[in-house]
Amino acid sequence: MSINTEPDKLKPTDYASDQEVRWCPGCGDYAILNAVKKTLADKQAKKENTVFVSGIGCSSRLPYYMATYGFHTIHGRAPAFATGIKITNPKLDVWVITGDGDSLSIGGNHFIHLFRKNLNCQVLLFNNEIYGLTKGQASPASRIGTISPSTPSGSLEAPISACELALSSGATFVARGVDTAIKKLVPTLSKAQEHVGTSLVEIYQNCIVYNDDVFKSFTDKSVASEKQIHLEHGQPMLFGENNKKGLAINKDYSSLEIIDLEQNEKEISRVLVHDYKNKTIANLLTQMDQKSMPVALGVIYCVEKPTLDNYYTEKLNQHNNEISNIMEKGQTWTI
Amino acid sequence: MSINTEPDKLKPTDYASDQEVRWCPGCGDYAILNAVKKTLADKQAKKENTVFVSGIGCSSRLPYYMATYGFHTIHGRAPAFATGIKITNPKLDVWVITGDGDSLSIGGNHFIHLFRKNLNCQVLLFNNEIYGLTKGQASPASRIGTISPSTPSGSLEAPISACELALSSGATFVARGVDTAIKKLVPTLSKAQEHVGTSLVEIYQNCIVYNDDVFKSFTDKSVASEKQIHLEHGQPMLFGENNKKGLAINKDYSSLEIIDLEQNEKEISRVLVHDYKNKTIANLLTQMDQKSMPVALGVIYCVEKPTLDNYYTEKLNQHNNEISNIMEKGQTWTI
Amino acid sequence: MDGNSSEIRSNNIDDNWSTTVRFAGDSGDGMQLTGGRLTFEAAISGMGLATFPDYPAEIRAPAGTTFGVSSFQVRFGEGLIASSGDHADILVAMNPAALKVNIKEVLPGGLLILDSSSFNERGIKKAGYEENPLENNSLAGMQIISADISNLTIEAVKEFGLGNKDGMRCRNMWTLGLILWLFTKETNETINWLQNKFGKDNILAKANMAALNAGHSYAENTEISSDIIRKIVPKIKPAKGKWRAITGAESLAFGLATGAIKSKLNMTLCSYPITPASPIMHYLANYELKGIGIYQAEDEIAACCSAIGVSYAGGLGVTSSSGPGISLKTEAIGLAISVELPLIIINSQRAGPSTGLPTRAEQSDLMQAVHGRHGEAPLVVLAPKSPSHCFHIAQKAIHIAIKYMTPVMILSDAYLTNASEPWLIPDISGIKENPVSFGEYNENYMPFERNPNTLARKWVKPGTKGMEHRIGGLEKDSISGNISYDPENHQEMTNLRAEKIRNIQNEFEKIEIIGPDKGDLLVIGWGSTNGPISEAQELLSNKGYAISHTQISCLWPISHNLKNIASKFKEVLVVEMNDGQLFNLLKVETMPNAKSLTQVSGKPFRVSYLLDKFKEIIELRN
Amino acid sequence: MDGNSSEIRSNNIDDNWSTTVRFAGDSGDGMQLTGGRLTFEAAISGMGLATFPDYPAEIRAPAGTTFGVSSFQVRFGEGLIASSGDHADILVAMNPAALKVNIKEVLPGGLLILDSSSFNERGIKKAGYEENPLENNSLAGMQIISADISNLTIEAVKEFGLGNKDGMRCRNMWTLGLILWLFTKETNETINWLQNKFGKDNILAKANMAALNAGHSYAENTEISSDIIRKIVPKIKPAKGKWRAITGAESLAFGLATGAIKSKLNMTLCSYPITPASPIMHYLANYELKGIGIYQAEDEIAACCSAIGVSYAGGLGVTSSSGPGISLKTEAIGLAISVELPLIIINSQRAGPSTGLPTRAEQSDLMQAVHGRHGEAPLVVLAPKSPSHCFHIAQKAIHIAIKYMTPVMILSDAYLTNASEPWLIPDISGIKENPVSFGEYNENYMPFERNPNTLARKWVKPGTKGMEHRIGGLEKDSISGNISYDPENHQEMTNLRAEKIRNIQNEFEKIEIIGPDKGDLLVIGWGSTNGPISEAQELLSNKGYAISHTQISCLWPISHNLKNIASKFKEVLVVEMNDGQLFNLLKVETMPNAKSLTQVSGKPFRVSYLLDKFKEIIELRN
Ligand SMILES: Cc1ncc(C[n+]2csc(CCOP(=O)(O)OP(=O)(O)O)c2C)c(N)n1
Ligand SMILES: Cc1ncc(C[n+]2csc(CCOP(=O)(O)OP(=O)(O)O)c2C)c(N)n1
Ligand code: SF4
Ligand code: SF4
Ligand SMILES: [Mg+2]
Ligand SMILES: [Mg+2]
Repeated sequence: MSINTEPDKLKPTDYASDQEVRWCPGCGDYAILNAVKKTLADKQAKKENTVFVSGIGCSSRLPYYMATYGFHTIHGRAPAFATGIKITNPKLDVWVITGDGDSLSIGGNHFIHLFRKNLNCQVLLFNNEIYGLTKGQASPASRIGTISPSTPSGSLEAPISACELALSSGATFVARGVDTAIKKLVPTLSKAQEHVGTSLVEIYQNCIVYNDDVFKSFTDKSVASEKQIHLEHGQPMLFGENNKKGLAINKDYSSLEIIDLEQNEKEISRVLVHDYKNKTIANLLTQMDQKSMPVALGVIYCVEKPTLDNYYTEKLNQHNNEISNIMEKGQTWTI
Repeated sequence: MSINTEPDKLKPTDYASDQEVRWCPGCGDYAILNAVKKTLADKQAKKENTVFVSGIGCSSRLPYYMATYGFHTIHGRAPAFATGIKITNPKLDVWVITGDGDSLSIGGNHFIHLFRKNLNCQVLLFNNEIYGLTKGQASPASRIGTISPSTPSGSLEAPISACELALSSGATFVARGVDTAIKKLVPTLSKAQEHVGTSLVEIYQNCIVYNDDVFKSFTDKSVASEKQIHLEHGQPMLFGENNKKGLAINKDYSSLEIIDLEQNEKEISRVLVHDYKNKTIANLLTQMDQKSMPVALGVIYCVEKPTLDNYYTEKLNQHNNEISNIMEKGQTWTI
Repeated sequence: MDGNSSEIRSNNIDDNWSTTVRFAGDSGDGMQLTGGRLTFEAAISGMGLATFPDYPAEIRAPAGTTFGVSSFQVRFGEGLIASSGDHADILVAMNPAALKVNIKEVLPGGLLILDSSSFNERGIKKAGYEENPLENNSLAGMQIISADISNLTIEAVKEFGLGNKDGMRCRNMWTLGLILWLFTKETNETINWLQNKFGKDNILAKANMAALNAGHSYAENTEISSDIIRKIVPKIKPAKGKWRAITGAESLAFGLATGAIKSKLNMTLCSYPITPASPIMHYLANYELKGIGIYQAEDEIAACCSAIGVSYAGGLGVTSSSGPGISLKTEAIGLAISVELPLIIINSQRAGPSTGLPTRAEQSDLMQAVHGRHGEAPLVVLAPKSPSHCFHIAQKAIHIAIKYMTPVMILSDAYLTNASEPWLIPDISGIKENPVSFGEYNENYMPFERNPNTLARKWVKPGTKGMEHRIGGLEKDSISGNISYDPENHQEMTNLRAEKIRNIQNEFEKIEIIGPDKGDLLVIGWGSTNGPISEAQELLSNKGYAISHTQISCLWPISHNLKNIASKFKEVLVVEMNDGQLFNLLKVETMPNAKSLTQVSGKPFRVSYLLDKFKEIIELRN
Repeated sequence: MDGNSSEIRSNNIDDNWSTTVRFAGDSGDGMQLTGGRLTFEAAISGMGLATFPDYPAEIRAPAGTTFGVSSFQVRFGEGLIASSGDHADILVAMNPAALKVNIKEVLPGGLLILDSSSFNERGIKKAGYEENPLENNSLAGMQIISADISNLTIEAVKEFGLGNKDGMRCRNMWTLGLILWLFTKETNETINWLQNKFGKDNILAKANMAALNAGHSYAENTEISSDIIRKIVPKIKPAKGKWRAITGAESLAFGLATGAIKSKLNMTLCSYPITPASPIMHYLANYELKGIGIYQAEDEIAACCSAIGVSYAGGLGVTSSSGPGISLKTEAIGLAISVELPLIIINSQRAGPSTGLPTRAEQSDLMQAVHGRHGEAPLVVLAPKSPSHCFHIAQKAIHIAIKYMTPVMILSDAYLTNASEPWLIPDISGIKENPVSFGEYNENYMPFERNPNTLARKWVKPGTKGMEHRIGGLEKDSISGNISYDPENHQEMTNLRAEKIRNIQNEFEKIEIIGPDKGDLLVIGWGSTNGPISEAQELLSNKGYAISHTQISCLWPISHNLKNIASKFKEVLVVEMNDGQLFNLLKVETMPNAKSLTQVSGKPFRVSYLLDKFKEIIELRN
């Protein structure tokens, strides 16, 4: 914590606190932690101006491992703490760290209202589709049929999509990444940090203990190119080996479909060009069925809107009244 | 409360309790109360099997005025009570009565999870875009700039759309109505009741005291035909005088646009036919800007999915174990 | 034990002149405004006064029905005026429903002022009367001024072209005119006010003035029954300076703002609307004071968490609510205690349990304030005793929260929130500045090292270079603040948290007692019961009873001094609007032999009731 | 006042033979399973026993680190075995980290069983040792069996083609074999169990059997130091019947289910995961009992509200959580009190405040349970005192909730949840049925009319024709249940709600005392402190001290009988794992002169510590 010994250029490891990292060996959280440190180092972020705010869960322990400011709060409420912090000091760079249980179950209300208010901060949602810390119960992100201690014969309820929910709540930045795909994740985190407004990055995170390999169907190296589409603004939505597949909208606009360009070369014109300002397409991208379609990664949606912290502090700056004047307003009498 | 004197055919007034209705004179809630009673009478609903469950707010007082079962619970939590009721007795016809503050502010989490779980019940959201009962503060449904006791220089935050939020949460039935348009509202309520799953009916309700005329721009008789579109499944999306206007999707699918058929008769082919199973279009219908576009009313979205109460009770019916057997499972020893 | 079942007798407040006027009508009748004007007239005469508006329910209701009636009571006079009056000497009832709801609040022999035109068949039926109360014998013993106020007013304003509907709106001014006459007051002050409000030549100003004068001259002219004695308002000399009326909610808002300003902190009140706490948020929103804002959150949990976030970032976080909302903040308050950050929590108590009676006052959240969290989670609980005292308590709360790095809960209530009293506007520049000294760079910084005197840890805000650290709700090492699962450390931290709060009693060493240091009876109260208790104490004291009174401001920690003070009295009685909560706390802390007097009706104690009970205890003992 | 700072001396439990074995290793080392097997072996010998698993934190951690160590302690022997042992006689440590974390739990002169192969440089460093503890003098005075368990096991299972990794998984069986030998036990029971578990010819069964036998014969063959005395397990005769081990969580699950079944109600446990409450939900989910389900809600507020919905609809609503979640349920519980519906709330207490120490036991939520709601909102608070007692308390809670139409809170804790003891499986058919009689059609039905004896209103469920009515959280007329703003009615309802709960003390009239009716010291405890207190009481009693013990099950309302009972003792001491919460309640309710003994370290009391304190008080007094 010495102020003087700070190196000229901060390396990722300079962002590590002195606390031992206590996740299960093999947990995807390690990779994300590294990606976060790398992102900060890339930006040479000031440690003192960086704040990690988290709820409760395995993922929410992350702040302890950062050499920045950190606040490990209570379950599901990190967005509310972040709001208080940013309206008090909008210069702080606030990262909300949360899990699928933390943000989509108990914290659902604060999650949607954060997007509605568009607080300028980043939300990293570690989605392992399970409650890790409490030993593996099904979460609102778990697939139907998930076997867990509370759903021994399989979960009944349909999962909720963080990205879709965020979009409908007014989110201005929605992106996705994969824990171990650190090369793709770092630029995504970087863009999230640069975005002015609430940035959601949903990160598929493998919980090796309670939900191992749940994302294997698209993260496994052998299938990754066929089952992932990496979106770039202004670029056609191509994926697969040699980019021989593309995404198009279907006839009744109800979903996206895959065009096999090898077989139908001409249909290239139907392939969508990614416009991250288009909410309809963003919605469809987040709604793609993992079985039949690729998973959309990278920046799915990004628009600009006024932010709450800016609004709030601008308004506060206009407050000019002196208390003594206000006290004397209205009916007074002098004796 | 006499059991024997029940008339052969129940009239709307037979569904009224003996309690005096205590809303402000001129409040839109009166009209909705009448529509509800009429819907029940149309269906000859059994009073004893009908339960109104509400949160807190002016609107949430409705259960007291019904001669059915009623539970006026706590602020924002009615969906959770409804869940307990339906999984215990799925035969009950449960109506959740809520306001925009009740369901979109404090109750946001239960609201989204109700749709996710698809409990078989109706949610009537009385949207007056204000907190009525607490004397008029801006709610999450209030437009930007709303002047209220807590936002004396106008509210800052963007409003949230109940229907859009419901759609992204997995809603299976989303509809809209207007308080005083009782002729249209009753059939909509009726369909909501018939739908198996969670049915949301957002009802624009005028709060004459704290937010008077906020919906005038499309409910006023003089503009109603130009500013409202009444959706019918399978019918083209036409509106305006003599149905001379239609809705089409724009080129980049980012929003709907109005086609003036008087000027471009040929473009009729572009006018969408309402398919209430199409979520993309449903989303666009709920996102239309009230200033430039008509307001979509009637059943916007309707699909079938398994319901939580059905799932739960089916599962419960499969439970066959006797406690004495379970106690003896595992390691035992006899002395 | 029920103050309301005591019968109505004389006001018993006989030593000094005072009078209580109650205005009642539909919410559209302008009764709050009329009451406010009379209050002001009394205030500029330099009298003591206390007012209280009384709303029956949260929502408006059809005109003329009993549940639509709202009222406003003002009491003024010489000497100590701390309560707004047990019963009214004069009741103004603009319609039968207003009469029906309020008649039980009027003294026998009191004066009723009624608008006879509203006592028609329709009005009587709407109010739920079987027959016209003016025509059967039900008002026997009352003095009655029954005038056709509606028509007299319409007549008076006709010349300004106002229709019946707008004309009717001036009925309250007509009535005020009549009442001013009763108190031998002229109309000129109100006329000035009307002209200021609407502009001199405005038609509404003119119409209201005409109605006011019409009421005044109606009274002046012989029409009023000659046995109604006009009350003469005495002239009194209070402290010199600029005065205004203040409600508890305004006073809290002013106090919070002043405390923040003097600490050189930006402040944000994070709240969610609820009756009766909302006015504090509304006032602060309206003031637009430098560095002071409000943030309306999506719910009470978010409000509390945001307020903690504000403090974490180096601002002053304040959160306000009432029962149901305070219950929801429980978990978050526990975190604030665990991470030891300043936080002000305001609970405007209302009658419970659950939704209860949202507009009524009660003091039944004390135990929750002190003990209502999971784990050993102590904080400081303060209670203002009057509208003007709110100003001091808010500042004191901020002072303690910062000095000790702790949440402080302020227990106000529905009565204090809305009740008003005259207030000598303080000279803000005379209040001492006490800027917070945030932790700056220090090589050996340990986040949970404590100031040995206060046991407070250092407040270090993000943005401070070289001081980066992590905090959270898991148990922390007592020095480094790192997560610690060590059993001994947990014991030590539990002890430290308790001791830190216990020590705060030093801030409240001086306990003010009204009356002698020893005697027959010490009455202990807290919060808004101060009004009725002090009046009852003064009256008995004047009559020679050895009775004293202390209204304690700090409910947690309980001062050890209290025990010494109480030991000098033969009897100790704890008076409160709950089932004996402070009484139980005191039993544990200091005085096993105290007695308890309680009331849970959602209404304030009546002075007369207290008087009887106090006498009874003293006399039994002697 | 800190039980942990007392020095480690002899176990002091000298009258009867008992021994305590502690197993420690990485979570992958199968220590819980090994401990469970030893427990079973003790159980079938008919011994008294108590077990307790100890997890340091909520998440797993890298192998070989101190924060990754989990352990399991079992104590068994003759006579009263109510606690799982102050210190271990034998510690099995599978690696250096396990040794480091647990060595302070072992008696001087105790036996250490270590896997020498793990004490290599890497393992020692990972554990944070500066040097090899086997090589410096730090274990002086201990008996040590240090065997190369890893290699011996791998050797033993090689023939089944298991690789090193899978082979290592059998280390626990090797160790168990050695321990069985120490207690002069054969391996046949465990071999049967392995064959049942995996199938007779399964390769894993064979490998594990081979490892087990290898450990046993390793010990049998001269390799073990001859000064290690083999302990001989005595044969004891407990009650006849079928026995099993039971944890508090299982016992609560069984008790709830039994209570619901006997009331002929469908039951739903509505919950949200949290440590240490989740196991109750997991058990019930797994049982798939007729008419009994669980519902995992989106948060604790929803869980509580859904449970109320279940009861409203005519089922039995149960909700379970721990500190943070219980705090969130506060508001909803207030509604259940206001509408007077049955509801069971289970709080598995953990160390607080805030997130605190999630896996550690504490009793610091008592005050919150009793007083933690806004408004006057009384309910019933019960506490089981041992794993098997949970079964009875759950049934009793249901009985009271239904009979009195009230929420009942059960205070369990992290210790009770996981601790186990032998349990004579009850004959369910022998438990009396007590079907609920729901309100049927009645012309004069008034929703808040009460049974004059219990003051309970009638339970009428939707679907009942002709009985349609409305309930809610606003104050209700004391008969009709319609909204009432009447002050006198509010006072009456407040009194009725309080009286109804106060009367429930009749259900707990008989207070069981262990020891004489009068004497020098009465120790009052509640909940999981029962184990250590009863053992300390028995030991002192055997030595002639006039000490008695009562462990109270009903914490609210407090029985008036307690006062009479306590008055016959010279001293009364309240023992609890908090800062004196029951002590404070008792001071208010009954006995101002009691003393308090507390501990807030997240760990259970040690018997030896209690013994000393009890003696001290008695001797000072005499
Ligand atoms: C109020 C409250 N309720 C419940 C818990 C228990 N709890 C801790 S973390 C958690 C869920 C964790 O799941 P997730 O957010 O997905 O994080 P992960 O562990 O999977 O990273 C729960 C239920 C708590 N700490 N506080
Ligand atoms: C926990 C809690 N917080 C706050 C309140 C206060 N409150 C009552 S109703 C309400 C909002 C009402 O708004 P809405 O749901 O839109 O209903 P409306 O009155 O407009 O019909 C609020 C904030 C409460 N009763 N309980
Ligand atoms: S339980 Fe799962 S999410 Fe948690 S640390 Fe272990 S692997 Fe990671
Ligand atoms: S305040 Fe508004 S919403 Fe409430 S009853 Fe009055 S008009 Fe209706
Ligand atoms: Mg998770
Ligand atoms: Mg509203």
